[in-house]
Amino acid sequence: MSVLLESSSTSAAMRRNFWAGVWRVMRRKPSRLVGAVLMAGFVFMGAFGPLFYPNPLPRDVDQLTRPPSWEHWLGTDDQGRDVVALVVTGSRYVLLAALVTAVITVVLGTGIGLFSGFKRGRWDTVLMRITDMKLTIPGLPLLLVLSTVWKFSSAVQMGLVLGLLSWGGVARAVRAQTLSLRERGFIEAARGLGLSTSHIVGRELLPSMAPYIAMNMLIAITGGVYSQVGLFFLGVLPYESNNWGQMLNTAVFRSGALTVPSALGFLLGPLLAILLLTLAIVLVVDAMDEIFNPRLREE
Amino acid sequence: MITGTGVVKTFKQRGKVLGARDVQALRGVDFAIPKGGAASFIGESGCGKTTLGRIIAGLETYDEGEVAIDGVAMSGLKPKERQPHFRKIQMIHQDPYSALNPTRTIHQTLHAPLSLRARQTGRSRSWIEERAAEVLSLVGLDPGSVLARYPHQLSGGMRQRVVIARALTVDPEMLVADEAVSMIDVSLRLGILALLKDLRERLGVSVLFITHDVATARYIGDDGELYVIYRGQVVERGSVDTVIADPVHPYTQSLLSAIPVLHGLEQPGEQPVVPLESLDESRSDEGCLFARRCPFRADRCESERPLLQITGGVPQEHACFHPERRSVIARPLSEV
Amino acid sequence: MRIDGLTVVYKTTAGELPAVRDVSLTLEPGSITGIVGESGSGKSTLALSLLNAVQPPGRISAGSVEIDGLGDVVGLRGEQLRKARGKHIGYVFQAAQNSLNPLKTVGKQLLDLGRSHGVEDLRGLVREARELLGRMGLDGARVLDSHQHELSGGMRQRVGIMLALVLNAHVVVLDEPTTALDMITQANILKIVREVHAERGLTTLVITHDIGVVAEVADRLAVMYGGRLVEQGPTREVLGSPRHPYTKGLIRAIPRLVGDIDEAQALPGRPPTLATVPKQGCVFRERCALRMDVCDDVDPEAVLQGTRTVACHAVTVKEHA
Amino acid sequence: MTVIARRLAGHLARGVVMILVVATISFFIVRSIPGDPVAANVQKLIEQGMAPEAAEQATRVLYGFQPKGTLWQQYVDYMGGLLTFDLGQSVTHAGAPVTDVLADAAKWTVLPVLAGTLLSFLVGIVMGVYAAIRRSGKLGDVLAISGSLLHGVPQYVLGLLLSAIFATLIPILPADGPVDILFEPGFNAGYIGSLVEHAVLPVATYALAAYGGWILAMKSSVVTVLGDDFILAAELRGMKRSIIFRYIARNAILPLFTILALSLGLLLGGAVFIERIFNYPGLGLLLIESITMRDYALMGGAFLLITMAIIVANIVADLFYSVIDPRVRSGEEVSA
Amino acid sequence: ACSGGTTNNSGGSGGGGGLFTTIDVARPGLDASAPANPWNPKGNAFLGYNGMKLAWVKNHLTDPNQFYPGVAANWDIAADNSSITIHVQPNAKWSDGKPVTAEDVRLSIGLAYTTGSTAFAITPGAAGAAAEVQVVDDKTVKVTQDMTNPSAKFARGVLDNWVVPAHVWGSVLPADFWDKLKTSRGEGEAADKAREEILALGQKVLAFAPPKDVSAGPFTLERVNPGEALLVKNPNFYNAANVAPAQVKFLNYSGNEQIWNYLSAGKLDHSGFIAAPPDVMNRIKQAPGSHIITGFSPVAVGMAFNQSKKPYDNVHVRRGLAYLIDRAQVTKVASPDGGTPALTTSGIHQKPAQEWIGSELSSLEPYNHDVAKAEAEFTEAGLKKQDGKWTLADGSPWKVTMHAPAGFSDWISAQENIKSQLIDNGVDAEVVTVADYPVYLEEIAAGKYDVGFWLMALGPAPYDIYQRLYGTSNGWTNVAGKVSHNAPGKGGNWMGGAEEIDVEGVGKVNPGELTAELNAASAEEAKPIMAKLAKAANQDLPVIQLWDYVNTQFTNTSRFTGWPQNDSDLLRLPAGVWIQLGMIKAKQ
Ligand SMILES: Nc1ncnc2c1ncn2[C@@H]1O[C@H](COP(=O)(O)OP(=O)(O)OP(=O)(O)O)[C@@H](O)[C@H]1O
Ligand SMILES: Nc1ncnc2c1ncn2[C@@H]1O[C@H](COP(=O)(O)OP(=O)(O)OP(=O)(O)O)[C@@H](O)[C@H]1O
Ligand SMILES: [Mg+2]
Ligand SMILES: [Mg+2]
Repeated sequence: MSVLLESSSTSAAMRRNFWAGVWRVMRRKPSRLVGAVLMAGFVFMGAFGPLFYPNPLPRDVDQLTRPPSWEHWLGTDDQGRDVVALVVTGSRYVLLAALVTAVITVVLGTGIGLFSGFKRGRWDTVLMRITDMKLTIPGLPLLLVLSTVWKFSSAVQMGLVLGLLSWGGVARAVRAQTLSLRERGFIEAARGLGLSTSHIVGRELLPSMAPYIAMNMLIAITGGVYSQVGLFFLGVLPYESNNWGQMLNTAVFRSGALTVPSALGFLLGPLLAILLLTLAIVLVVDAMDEIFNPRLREE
Repeated sequence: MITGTGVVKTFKQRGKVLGARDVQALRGVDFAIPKGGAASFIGESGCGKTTLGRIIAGLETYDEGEVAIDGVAMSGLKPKERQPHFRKIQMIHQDPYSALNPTRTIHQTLHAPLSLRARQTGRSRSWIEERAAEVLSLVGLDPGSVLARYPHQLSGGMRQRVVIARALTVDPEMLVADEAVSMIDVSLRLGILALLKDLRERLGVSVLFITHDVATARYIGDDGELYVIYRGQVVERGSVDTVIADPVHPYTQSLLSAIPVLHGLEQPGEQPVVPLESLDESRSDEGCLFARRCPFRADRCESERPLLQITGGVPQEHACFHPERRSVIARPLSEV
Repeated sequence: MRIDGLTVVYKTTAGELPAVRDVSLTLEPGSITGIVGESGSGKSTLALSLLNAVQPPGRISAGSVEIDGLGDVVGLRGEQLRKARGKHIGYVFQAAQNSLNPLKTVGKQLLDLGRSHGVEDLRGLVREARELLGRMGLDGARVLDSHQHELSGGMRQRVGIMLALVLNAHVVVLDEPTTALDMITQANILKIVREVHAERGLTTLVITHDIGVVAEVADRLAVMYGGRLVEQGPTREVLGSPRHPYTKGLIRAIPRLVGDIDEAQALPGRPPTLATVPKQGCVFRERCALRMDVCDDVDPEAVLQGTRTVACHAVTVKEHA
Repeated sequence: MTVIARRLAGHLARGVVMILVVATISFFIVRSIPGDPVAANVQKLIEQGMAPEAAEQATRVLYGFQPKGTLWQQYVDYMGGLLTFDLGQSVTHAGAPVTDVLADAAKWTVLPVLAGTLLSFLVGIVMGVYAAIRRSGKLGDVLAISGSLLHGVPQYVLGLLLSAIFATLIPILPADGPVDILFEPGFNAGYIGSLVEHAVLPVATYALAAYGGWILAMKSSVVTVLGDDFILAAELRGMKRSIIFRYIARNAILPLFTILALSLGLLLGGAVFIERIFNYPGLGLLLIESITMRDYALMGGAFLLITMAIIVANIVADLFYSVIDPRVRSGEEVSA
Repeated sequence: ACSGGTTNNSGGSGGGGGLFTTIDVARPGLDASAPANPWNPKGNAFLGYNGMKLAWVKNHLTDPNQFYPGVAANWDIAADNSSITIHVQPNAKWSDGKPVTAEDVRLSIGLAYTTGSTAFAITPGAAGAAAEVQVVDDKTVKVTQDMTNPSAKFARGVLDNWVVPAHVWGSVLPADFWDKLKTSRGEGEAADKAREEILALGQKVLAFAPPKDVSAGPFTLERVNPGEALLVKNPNFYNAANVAPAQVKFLNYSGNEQIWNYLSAGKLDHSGFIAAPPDVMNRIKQAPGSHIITGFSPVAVGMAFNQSKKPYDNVHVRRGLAYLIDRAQVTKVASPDGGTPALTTSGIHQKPAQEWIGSELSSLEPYNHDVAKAEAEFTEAGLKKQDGKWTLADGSPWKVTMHAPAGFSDWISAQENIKSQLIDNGVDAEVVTVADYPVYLEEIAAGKYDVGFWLMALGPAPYDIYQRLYGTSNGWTNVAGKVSHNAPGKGGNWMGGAEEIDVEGVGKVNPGELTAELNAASAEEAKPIMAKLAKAANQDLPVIQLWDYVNTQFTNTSRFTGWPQNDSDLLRLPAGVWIQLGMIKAKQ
């Protein structure tokens, strides 16, 4: 009985320990804290940013495409709107689409990788051939060609398509991980003990891959941001009145940001946003490995 | 409880269409381990010990022959149907590091098979916890201090005990210990061996011991059988003490001769057999598999393969045309 | 070779912890000394410090390693140190399986070695290597032409030994020379070690966790525990009548081929890790049957008793009584 | 050698299947693009002041070489053409064969990509070694984080930043195409100089974008090799630093060569952004143009060519690996 | 084709010499492999340089039949437009020295038939088509119009055609071509077959590659690289003495930014119109020698409605929107240098509007920005304002969804601005783009959009101007001079306006029929019709005219002078014509 009591209290303690460990990991390098704060900032921006501004954004037709000033820290766009406001309100579409991309990428990739690595045999061969093929077809050109057929009419749809195109790498990596974990004694032991497949996959395999999957998720988010912003920048997607990529496109191809300096602020806004997002994710990924590894977490 | 006849296993090099070289891991092995009995497999690295152990534990399929558990032939069954039979046979892996999931506490590790069992037999939750503590105590661990820990917080010996405890959660009838102590510190090794012996005596589980350290084979008990395996074939088989004391197959003899002598405590055997180098590249499958390395080979050995049988007036089975007892093992100084 | 008061520490999150503490040992010229110890007892660290090659975060914090004709290795730096390695001290690696560059043939690596040590007569070096390999039962020419992956474990180990000896080093350190080899190969390698040692008049140090290996080849035996040398002396004597309780326990824990198996007993407790080694007092006291109060505070000194040195309060007390 | 030949055969077979699949995909995608170029052109001509009837006729003439027959028939024709490297004719390029148009554009892509990749490869590798050696220090951290950042940031961000800084803010480098228009093409100093000057920014972008990846890959590769026993063994044998460095370098770079070949293939596809930003008339720009102009044949051709480049890169990478790694050469499976 | 060997600014003969650098704004991406074939859309025949037409259309504000001489030195147009007699330049020669003859003209007309041309159409019943081509003498050709469906623009249709040398191109047309053409004019199967054959010939013509460029223009094509096309002076050109540049380089480019850079670096002697943001424009102006000429561009853009969709069927809604949208602001944001805000909606570009309808112009409703009036109109239309938002009469939400093709950045920018303006005033709005212009045109014609932008006022021919508002897109088709009306949603009628409009002060009119009348009307006859149509368009508002385009040309006076003045009709012709007319002089 005492064992019973102890084990239920240990799970709470374990949870506490986990967060204490996370804090230890974060503290070890201050840069990781910066990453976490930036990350939280982006989440906040995507979720609540647009609420801070009126719709439509105020515009000043006497201030079209102006360089940075006190009033407008990053200048104004070709409609006379504040670039900072545009970056903040535009983040929702970008981040939402990236999130959808990441979720689909990771769910599909993990699912296929797990299935393939766990089942092995014929299914594995077929799935991996398909994955290889997918990986061989260059993503961006395919997206470009697809963008002519598909109507990317919302952030969710955008994310869906990007997600459907990017699970290959995750699938292959997860499969490799599954295969190597399969060889580890504990999976074999679980099978020998007669534990169900769902237990093995859900409780033994997945948690072991959690850091890996989480890391892939973050990387998929950046991937999602990059591709959609890139496509908007190239101008092959339908116009969005408020989107980082659209800003880049307008800044460069309409406002001449690469010809005259007056539109540089307009160009820099989304670029800075992307740089900061990348930095945030790089720093958080750096911490991720240690957070999920019970050994490193405790040290 | 488990018997095998003519078990053959060939590994096909997958993915290579042309020039694939098949590995003959097992070439027709017979074995029989009775309920509560014991056996150990010894042999050089790569001779097929692990493969055979895995087949016995139901973790590997075989190509030819038959394995039967309690008289039920396995080859006729579907994988699903085989499982309950094989659950009676639990494997203890060589490497206790990888045999435990690093992300799960010992409690979680034991809980999973126990709750499955509780569900099957309709037992309560508290039974699970009690049983977890019980199996840990059985393997000589203090449940209170171990349950909440992660594997990396335990020493190698403790980990191996946890692995054994986990196997015990399903009330196995047989344990297959594949080099279960080779990665454990010398001073702790004996503890694990004694535990296995103890479990066999107290719980009546059969033990299959796979090792290349012949001396540890003695720990399964003097009623146990020793199988000497060479290149996928059993070359000598008999009771542990007989085979160690009076080996007749030159291969067994060279294995035993190779065991270092503890000078100061022991003195070398009188007729050590040092085999020729293992020039294994030119693997010829003609005749006796050991012939090329055998110091006693004759013409017949090159062309004909000896079968495992009892001949030459020795008590153990052997696969050699010239069985001859030789005193190869070191003897304690005190005996001399 | 004289090792005196050698201490090696590793820097960890818990500060600098000693993996080898105050070890003194003399290797007689022409003898084979064996060091046994369990995993983590500091054997490899000791072996590396003989070449002043402890890898960061470790460092030699005290002591000296005097080698005849070379001086204190601990004081050597840079080129001097490099030249000493290989030429004066040969080192056969733990897991020598992997001590070869997978991309180069053995012969090329041999030439690299020769060039590193300014050997003029590279042809002669190759001839010498071929002879050595032949001596160890290998086809020298074929082996020199092979890549690592084309050789079996036993062959690689022999190549390792050849590379340690080919420059005529007179001190050879073998760290776990037979681990991961099967018994028959192990027996062969040990035989070769013994023969080459005798032929070349080497001073050899064999490090292993397997008492059997030491018993088979060594003249002298040293037992390590928790970074300390707890007992040393002639092999037969130490094995025949161990004095230190750890040595005793260790020998009793060896499963034997003959005799009553129940005589064999495991040591209670478990070996310490770097973090759990007691900071002061006897390192073995937690598992010791002869533990006394003094063991908690005072580190037992290694006391010379005839041909042997033992570091144990209980033994010293008994001796003096 | 037979191992290599066998691998090559396997790769080629897979490559051909791949190309067929991609060709099929691109065929069907391209055919399902909305927008009837014929109808659109009529409107355009009318807007330009042509009488509607005349516009209709002119358009029909212009698009006379539009695909004919059922979709299936078109597919068969397309695939048949593929066999003879006939990818059809480009509408926007006045009926010039797609292959010619592609070949023309390819040089503007291949050369900068090659230069940028090699540059970043060399610099990245040196810095990677440095980052590996200093991995526990501040400098190593900075190198690693900046490497990750550069690796993470998409090409266009770098391209735009470079262009904004060096072509707009401090206009010291041109970013307006592949060469200064006023120079007479040919082998003269002015023209060549202008070519080089215009290549600086795009090449720098390629290099910068890839550099992060190299530094990371090299760092982890070096760290792995540094941990390999043979390096320590070489040190203990007293090998010269320069020789040890060569050992490390060669073993660490080996796996990177594979990535190098692959990335060359991938970069051809990724050139889209950089070519758009720097107005380089290469394959990427061609692809975008063909898409905006609805030039079916050209679009499919460009897509196919880019994919083909990747397939070829894959094959080259693998063969290269087999040639320089003795383990692969002798047929051993190496997990890279 | 690589060794030119010529260097910059090397001296030449004629009017001073030197290298003239320019770009072809209509054609990004030069194609080195394309032939010097004017019919080929990528062909390296540069209008006015090595590509010659019979004459150069002046694009006079009101008269479509005014030209500058080209291969034709002069021409006589019959009073009733029934025929035109062309007199070839008496001393015109091809660059290979052979004289330019009437036979060349006739062959070129034959080629025009195969590729499609306004006057030389084989479609039965086409307006303003030629009936007969007659070689009068060596230097004279007479072309007569098919008077069943005559057009006032007949002469324009004839003269606006390429002329190529018969001795190079002769083989392209089969010997029986003219017979075939005759057959094709008839009816029945034989005619259909003949037309098919002629069309097939067209493809041959398009693909034809003369082995060497033989030009009657001031220049001949020397070579084309991927980066540029080099043309050298044709000494045989009839006005060669007055042609200043010795060489002309057409530079390749792939994006507007490139041209901006060229211009701000002063690298181009001339560039046609390209859109540029104000700051870029300023920068270009600052380049040494840089000069900008502006003039009339016969196009305007309007916001067009699909009147089959609610609430745009209600004229008050359209008027309300017209009052609501501040056109000056839209133009300032979207096209500050390339357009002027439309003063009102007349359907005519404001420059020629004065000429066409004179004083009537001032009587049109200007639809000045006036929120109160807009609200009054909305209210009259039955729209409701709830919580500051306008809804449809039945209370359902109203959102103005504007469409534009991707890449038309000025349109998108304008729509974005309109969107903001509308939302500011309680009208919900959004901007949607379509992949590209072809899809846009296809979908707008299929009636898929509520609101879109529409090019209009395509001058100078009056019929062309109004057929944009009251032509096919609004239901009226003009086949063989017969006007018929399609119901909304049928036959390309996506505007879906009423067939008859009760115009204040005029009465009921059928604007489509009025428009068709313009086809054959003389300028004087056209004026009253135009006035009626302007009133109709102003009152009924099928489109809200937003801005009139301005033709902006970039020149550089550092090397050449003699450029046209602002508002010159030459601005609507390529600079090659300016050069061949002898205007451009090398700077001394
Ligand atoms: N999954 C596999 N695929 C291919 N070959 C295999 C596989 N497993 C084992 N083998 C081969 O079968 C033979 C027997 O292997 P097995 O592992 O049973 O030997 P072992 O006696 O257990 O050796 P060790 O003492 O080294 O553990 C070896 O040659 C091995 O290489
Ligand atoms: N790089 C390191 N950093 C920190 N501690 C280390 C490091 N290398 C070794 N140690 C510690 O030093 C102690 C001695 O290690 P060493 O490798 O010498 O042991 P060993 O006796 O050779 O063991 P084994 O038999 O496992 O090879 C161990 O406790 C080990 O954990
Ligand atoms: Mg095994
Ligand atoms: Mg060691």
